[in-house]
Amino acid sequence: MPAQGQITAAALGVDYAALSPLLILFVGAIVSVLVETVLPHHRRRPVQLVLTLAVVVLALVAVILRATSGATDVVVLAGALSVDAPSLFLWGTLLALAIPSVLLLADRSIEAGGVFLPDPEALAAARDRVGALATGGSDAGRGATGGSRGGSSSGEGGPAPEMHTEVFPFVLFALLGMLAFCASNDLITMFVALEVLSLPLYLLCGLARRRRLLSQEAAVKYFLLGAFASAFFIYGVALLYGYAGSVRLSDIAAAAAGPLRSDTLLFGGLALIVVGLMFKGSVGPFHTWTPDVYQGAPTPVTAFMAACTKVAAFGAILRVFTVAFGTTALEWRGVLWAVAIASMVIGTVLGLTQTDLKRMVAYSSVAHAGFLLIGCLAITPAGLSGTLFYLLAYGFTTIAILGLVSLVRSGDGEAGHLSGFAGLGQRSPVVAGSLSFCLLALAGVPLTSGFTAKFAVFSAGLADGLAPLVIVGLVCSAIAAFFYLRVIVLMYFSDPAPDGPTVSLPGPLTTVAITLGVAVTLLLGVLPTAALEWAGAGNFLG
Amino acid sequence: MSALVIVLVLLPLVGAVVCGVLVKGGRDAAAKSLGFGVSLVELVAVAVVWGLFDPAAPTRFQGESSVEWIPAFGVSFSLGLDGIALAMVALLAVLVPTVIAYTSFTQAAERFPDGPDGEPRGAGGFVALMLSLQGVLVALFAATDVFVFYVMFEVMLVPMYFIIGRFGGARRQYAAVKFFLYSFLGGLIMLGSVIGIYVASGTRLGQATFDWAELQRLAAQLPESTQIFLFLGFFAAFAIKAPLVPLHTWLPDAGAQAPIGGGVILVGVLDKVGVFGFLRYCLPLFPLASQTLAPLVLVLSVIGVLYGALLAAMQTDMKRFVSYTSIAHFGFIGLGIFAFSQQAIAGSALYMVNHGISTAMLFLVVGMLASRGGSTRIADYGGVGRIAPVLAGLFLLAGLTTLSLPGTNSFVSEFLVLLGSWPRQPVYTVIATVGIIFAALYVLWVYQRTMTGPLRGEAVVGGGPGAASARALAGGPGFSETLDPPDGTSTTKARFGDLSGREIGVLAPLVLLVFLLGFFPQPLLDVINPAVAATMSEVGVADPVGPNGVAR
Amino acid sequence: MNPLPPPGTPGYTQALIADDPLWLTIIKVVAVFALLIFMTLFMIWLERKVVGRMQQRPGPNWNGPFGLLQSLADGLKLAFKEDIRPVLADKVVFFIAPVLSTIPAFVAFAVIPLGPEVSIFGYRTALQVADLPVGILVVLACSSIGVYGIVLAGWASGSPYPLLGSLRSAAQVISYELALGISIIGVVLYAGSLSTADIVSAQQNGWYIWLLPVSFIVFAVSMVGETNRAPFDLPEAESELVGGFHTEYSSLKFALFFLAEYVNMVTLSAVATTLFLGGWMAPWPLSLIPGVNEGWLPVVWFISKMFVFLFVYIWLRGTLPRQRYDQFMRLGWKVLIPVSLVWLIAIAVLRVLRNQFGTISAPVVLMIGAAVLVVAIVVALMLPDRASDEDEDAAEPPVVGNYPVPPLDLTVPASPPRRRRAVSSGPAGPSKETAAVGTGQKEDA
Amino acid sequence: MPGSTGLTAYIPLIVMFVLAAGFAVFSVTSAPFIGPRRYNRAKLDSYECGIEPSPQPVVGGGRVPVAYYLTAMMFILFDVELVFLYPYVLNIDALGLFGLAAVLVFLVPILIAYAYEWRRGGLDWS
Amino acid sequence: MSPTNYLLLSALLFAIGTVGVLVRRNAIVVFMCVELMLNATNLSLVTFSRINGNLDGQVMALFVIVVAAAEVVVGLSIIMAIFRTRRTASVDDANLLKY
Repeated sequence: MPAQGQITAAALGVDYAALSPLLILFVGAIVSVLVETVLPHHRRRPVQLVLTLAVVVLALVAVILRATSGATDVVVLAGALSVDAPSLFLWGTLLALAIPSVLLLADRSIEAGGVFLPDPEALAAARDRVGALATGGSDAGRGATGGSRGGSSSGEGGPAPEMHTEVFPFVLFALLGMLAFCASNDLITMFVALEVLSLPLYLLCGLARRRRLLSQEAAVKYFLLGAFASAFFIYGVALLYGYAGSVRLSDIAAAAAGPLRSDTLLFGGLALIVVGLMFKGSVGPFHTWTPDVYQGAPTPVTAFMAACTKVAAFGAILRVFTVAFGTTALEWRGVLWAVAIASMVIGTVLGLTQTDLKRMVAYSSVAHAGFLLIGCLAITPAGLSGTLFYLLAYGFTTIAILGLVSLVRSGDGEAGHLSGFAGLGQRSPVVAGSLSFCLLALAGVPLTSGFTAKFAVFSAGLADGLAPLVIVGLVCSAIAAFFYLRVIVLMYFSDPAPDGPTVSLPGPLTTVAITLGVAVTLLLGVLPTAALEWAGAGNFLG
Repeated sequence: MSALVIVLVLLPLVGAVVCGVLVKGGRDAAAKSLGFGVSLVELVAVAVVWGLFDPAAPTRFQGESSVEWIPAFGVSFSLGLDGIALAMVALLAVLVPTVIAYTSFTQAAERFPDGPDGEPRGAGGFVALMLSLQGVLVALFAATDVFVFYVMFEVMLVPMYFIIGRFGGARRQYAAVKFFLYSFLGGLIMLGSVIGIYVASGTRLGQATFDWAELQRLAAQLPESTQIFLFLGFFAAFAIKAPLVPLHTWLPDAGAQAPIGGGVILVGVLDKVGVFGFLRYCLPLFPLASQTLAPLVLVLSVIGVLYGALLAAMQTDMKRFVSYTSIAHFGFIGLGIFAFSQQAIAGSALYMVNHGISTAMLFLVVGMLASRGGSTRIADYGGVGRIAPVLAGLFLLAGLTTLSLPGTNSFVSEFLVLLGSWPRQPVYTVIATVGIIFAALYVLWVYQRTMTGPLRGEAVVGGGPGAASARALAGGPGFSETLDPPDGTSTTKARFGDLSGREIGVLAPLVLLVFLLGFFPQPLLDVINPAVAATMSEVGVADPVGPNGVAR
Repeated sequence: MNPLPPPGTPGYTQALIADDPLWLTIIKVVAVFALLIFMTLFMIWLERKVVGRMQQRPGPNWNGPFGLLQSLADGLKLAFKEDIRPVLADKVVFFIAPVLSTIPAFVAFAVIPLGPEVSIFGYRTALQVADLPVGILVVLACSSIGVYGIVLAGWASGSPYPLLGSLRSAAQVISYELALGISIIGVVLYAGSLSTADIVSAQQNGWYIWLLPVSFIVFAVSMVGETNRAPFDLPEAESELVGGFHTEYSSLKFALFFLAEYVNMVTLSAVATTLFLGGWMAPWPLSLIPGVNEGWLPVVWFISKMFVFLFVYIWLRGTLPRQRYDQFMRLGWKVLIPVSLVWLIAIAVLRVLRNQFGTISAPVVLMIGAAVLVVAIVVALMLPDRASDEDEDAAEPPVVGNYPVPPLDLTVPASPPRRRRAVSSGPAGPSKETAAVGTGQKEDA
Repeated sequence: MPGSTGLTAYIPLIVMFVLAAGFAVFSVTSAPFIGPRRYNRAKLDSYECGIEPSPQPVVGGGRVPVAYYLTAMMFILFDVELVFLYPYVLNIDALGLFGLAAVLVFLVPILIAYAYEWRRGGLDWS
Repeated sequence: MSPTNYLLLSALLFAIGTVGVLVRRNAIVVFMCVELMLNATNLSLVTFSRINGNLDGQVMALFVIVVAAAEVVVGLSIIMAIFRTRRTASVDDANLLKY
């Protein structure tokens, strides 16, 4: 074969420095699978935990180094990925959010063996040990932990049974997909990344140890609807390919700006792509999976999913809107106004009627998706930085909330129902205080990150002429405040039910995760400057 | 002086944190004492600031300081006091120690709802919340950055929410949530305008900013249509907070369910934020819109005067009664502000202070009565004057200052408002004057029903709900007074007696202020007037009243 | 029409065949069809005869000379048997299944080159029905589609044995197809083309059986698995499944399955010949004779090579017992696939390295390949069969709590002896604990 | 160019298909007419070695053991792998070292996953 | 034959798949409908590739195939997990979905 056909790394634009976070995650995920393969069962969890955290931290360090080094924005891998300032911010956000998520996933203090399907034999063995101990007269110790009957939430009956450690490689792969998703510079890469991030999440959803059927049903639901949405996405990609002859975002923009072509293909493709993206971001009328999945999935997974998926999805939405369709914004923005309004209204109104805290968080996430969409629709640098900041703020708050929710437990697992939170302020002031704080952050009370974020997004929206959307957003925020307040009211002003759920003492992992979430929520509320500056550091690279 | 202003903000906040820690450690008594001490120190500090304040200074704000906060949004943490703000801060500084003293140290301190252990909640937590509220409010009044003002506007809801929700009456949850939601909704609407003016400043000044002075300069450039939208956003929040009539429904609930101390601050100071906002933000920032929309506000204010008075007269609950009187008074203040004359505005500003004092006094007296009888229903009391003459006398005094009897503090302000409003808005002024008559009616009627006549009412003589607290107060003067009716068929024995020394001590400073400001309001007016004059010039309306007090 | 590329270069045959008029195509198709039918009949006879000889008995010897017409007689007899369709069967699918399994068997043979360029009625053409740029993929595709016939046959019968047989068959075919596909990749790598004619012409200087011995072995083994032939005839294992997927079939439908199986054998033998034995080219000593690879003669070479494979088929059936299913799957998944994958990686790496860094002689290639293979196999064998029982999920505990769960026939693990003693000894106290532990067992699920 | 003949190269395949299909369909359709028809209830039941058939739920509704699903899933994964290998080996010389590296990056994770599957007993037929 | 016809066919298949997903309640059938949608997309991609005269579309179709395969694997494993929990291997019971 002639030599001119030779393809090299340089020709394809493999910039290892720019790609290093992705490469670290990829190698980490592979090694993680190897660990699963090679190590015996009882040694996997600590190794996996350390490995996963190390990989995530390393990738985060790589992102930060890249961001602070002032390296120029590049398009790498033959135009597949764009490593620009927003990408780096999103990557940093995702990786930072991944740390508390992983900690929550790995925790075993709340439930013996963690929330994931443990090995049944180890479980049986642990149960036997607990049983034997109970006979030995240590029942008082277990009685003290409250209503947690049996060995379910007390680990003192010997080493706790092991968890399914596959969650760690799943998380790493999902993260890899998310990173690629929000940095993809062409639609097919975006599609593949979408799947890489989705597939592990589908599986993670179905791994709950308790209420397994609910969890698995959530997984099926998430999977089928997710596959449905990604089918829409790829059909949209096909149409846009037909329109522009290329799936690179910048080429689509160029084609749209060029001579007249079939608008049917352009806007049909855009609509279908938007359906897929909105689904992932659980926006508006495409949210149907959100409540069920949030509720059914194991809570740490819900935390990971709620925080990180949203970041990735909105990162991609921002990029698609700005880079590929920025030139035609005037023509399609009206439709998305409706979507944003629908999302805000649906999230708030249905959120009012929820009695399960996780479902409530789900609907709240739908409402927040609407707010985020305001920032995305303002195709300005302010909109971009506002949305980015919002994602960071929202992610940490959500993780903290879900981490706190996982602490409140009744005899058969988490007490998701609102009534379980009655009087929490008296029984566990710290948990109740943190939860209140985070809920206020979701409501957008000043001095929390939620306020700063909302302010950033709304001001960007207003500056770009989205005044009606901003007004709807403000009204919805006010209505939504009602259901956040209801929880606070329950916690502080109601008397606890005598046989109500107990609050587990979180182990170090969960404690760190929750503390991180609350601290960032406060920090971004009081001193948001650094994050805001990073978020506004630059624009997309076409 | 700027350092002192910062101290004014930080001192109560630090005190609140320390008190909170003490309460957590179970040292309720220490928390109460410390809190009281902190509030006294704050009072002294305010006095020093007052002393340093120069009414003749050329600048609008004094003691200014500014720290960069969020440069990305052009936000800096800027503080500075003008006369009106200083008056409000001073009012707050007087009321907070009074309230803390009342709540913590008087025998009649109200019984807070039960805590988790079945015991009533101690007052330490209340004190901590009160101090934090004070800190936030001082920052709010002193803010010279719209963003900081907005943040404080929302944040002040949180301690108040917990004061009502944790320490309030039977329906405290409902009231607390209603209070929070109304205010929060208003705040969010205001947020829309805050963002709007921020964006407008970005497009017109080239650099988006929140600095009050910059935005005031912007006012000249903004077209009226924009001004109206932005004005309405601010107005909605302030009207809810003030409250103006259609948006007032949260106040009677909150006022009635809040603990007495909370009610004092809520009605006395916190609600003043609304009218303060009119003066500080609506008028200077949106002068054209203010003038265009003045009739709207005037109509609402006058309706408030009459409606509040009528409803006050019809109340059966004393705390709700106090709340409704306040609604009427806020109507007067609104009228004064939007009459656009030097006298009226000064009168309104003065009214803000005076109303705080008189309402506080009324609330405290009601609280003292209620702690004896265990009820706040008017119908549960009768002939209290016989067994508790001091209480009755102070109740009467509080009532008289509420109805603005000449010689009391409120008279001066009300007179100024009416005098200043007359030349520009004679119709509204006349209608509002009718409100004065109503005021006399409702105050005296309530006094007559509860304080005069023979001993009667469940709370006074029967086995009413206050039996337990009455026992605690046994031994007070007049407790054992027995009245033998002429026919000798029955013996009526009151269950409680007159005010204790401490209670009188709590009320004494307020009584002093009532008369001091009633006869000698000039020092306060001296402080207020420059700010009022500045506001007038910012609105750009000629003063219809000449320097000699005669209409041009 | 495109100008013909020079003979011997890739694509020559394609261009040649593309010029065929339709009548010539039809003639070729009919000829190939007839050849396959004939081969089937002959193979049945041959199989019975050879197996008979191996078992010291004469085999069919009644119909025609040496019993040669035995298969024909059998086929005719089948045609006159009753056509039964069970009541539970799915009517349409039961009808379609045999058709579906027959067609691909024939179609796959269309891409096999039987000989070089010849002249038929004055037309220059190649002895091949169709030469496609993706020729070898057609073979793979057809063998995959054939599975549908089997699966649907089992499914549509509405009967347990056929269903199990069809499932087994499907699992078997797909398992072995992987190894088959990977081994073909080796050939494609060296030939540089997917066209069968090009692959044959690429073997002018040496058959791939010598160059790619591992691929050949894997292919040969997978081939037997693909065709469901002994010792891998598990889908029709008479002793276990009565007859597998075609239990419920009778008459000509059954005959079609039978036909398809034998045609598949013939086809795969032809493919193996094409890929590894140089197709229609004469074997080594004969190839020295000039002219031996021209004209119609190569057909002879091709068919004789094919018969080598076919004989091995029969030989296997005559000598080897049927494998157990788990053994069979293990061979496929744990030996053939990893071996062929590692082998493929090895030859790809060598190929690239040789291109980049000069030549490496073929023996070295072979040696390295063999070494890698040995290492791979050793590693594979050293891995324990199963990590341990710890990952077994069979004993999953029941589902918790208040979520409605269908009643499950689960056994609660027996209480450990110590506690049982405690229960029996203490009348009041321990019984409470037992209750607690009991609920714990339920909730821990 | 090999592909220049376009779809005409497939005509022989279609002819072959038609012939085979004709033959098969003819066989299947003619069978009922050629053969005898002798009704017997037992003949129409599903065959279970002569014993009375146990009631079957529906057509093809038999239970499919889980292991078959597992095999199917594994097949899909590896088959897709093959899809990528065919184009690669055809262009192996043009793609050079980088192509090899890329393919190895593709293959090694698959092999690791395969090892994982192996260790976890996914390849054992139970 | 005009390539537009292929596009129409693809749109039709996609629509059929969409309707199937929305109408059917059996997890496996829904899943198959999704696969149908993906394959309809492939048809579009290849057709557009022909129309546009570049090979990107065909490459994308390959990607889609791979993704579809991965989806199949994940989907089947989730469905299998449900069957295991419910102690049944029958596909017919996969009627959990009531969305």
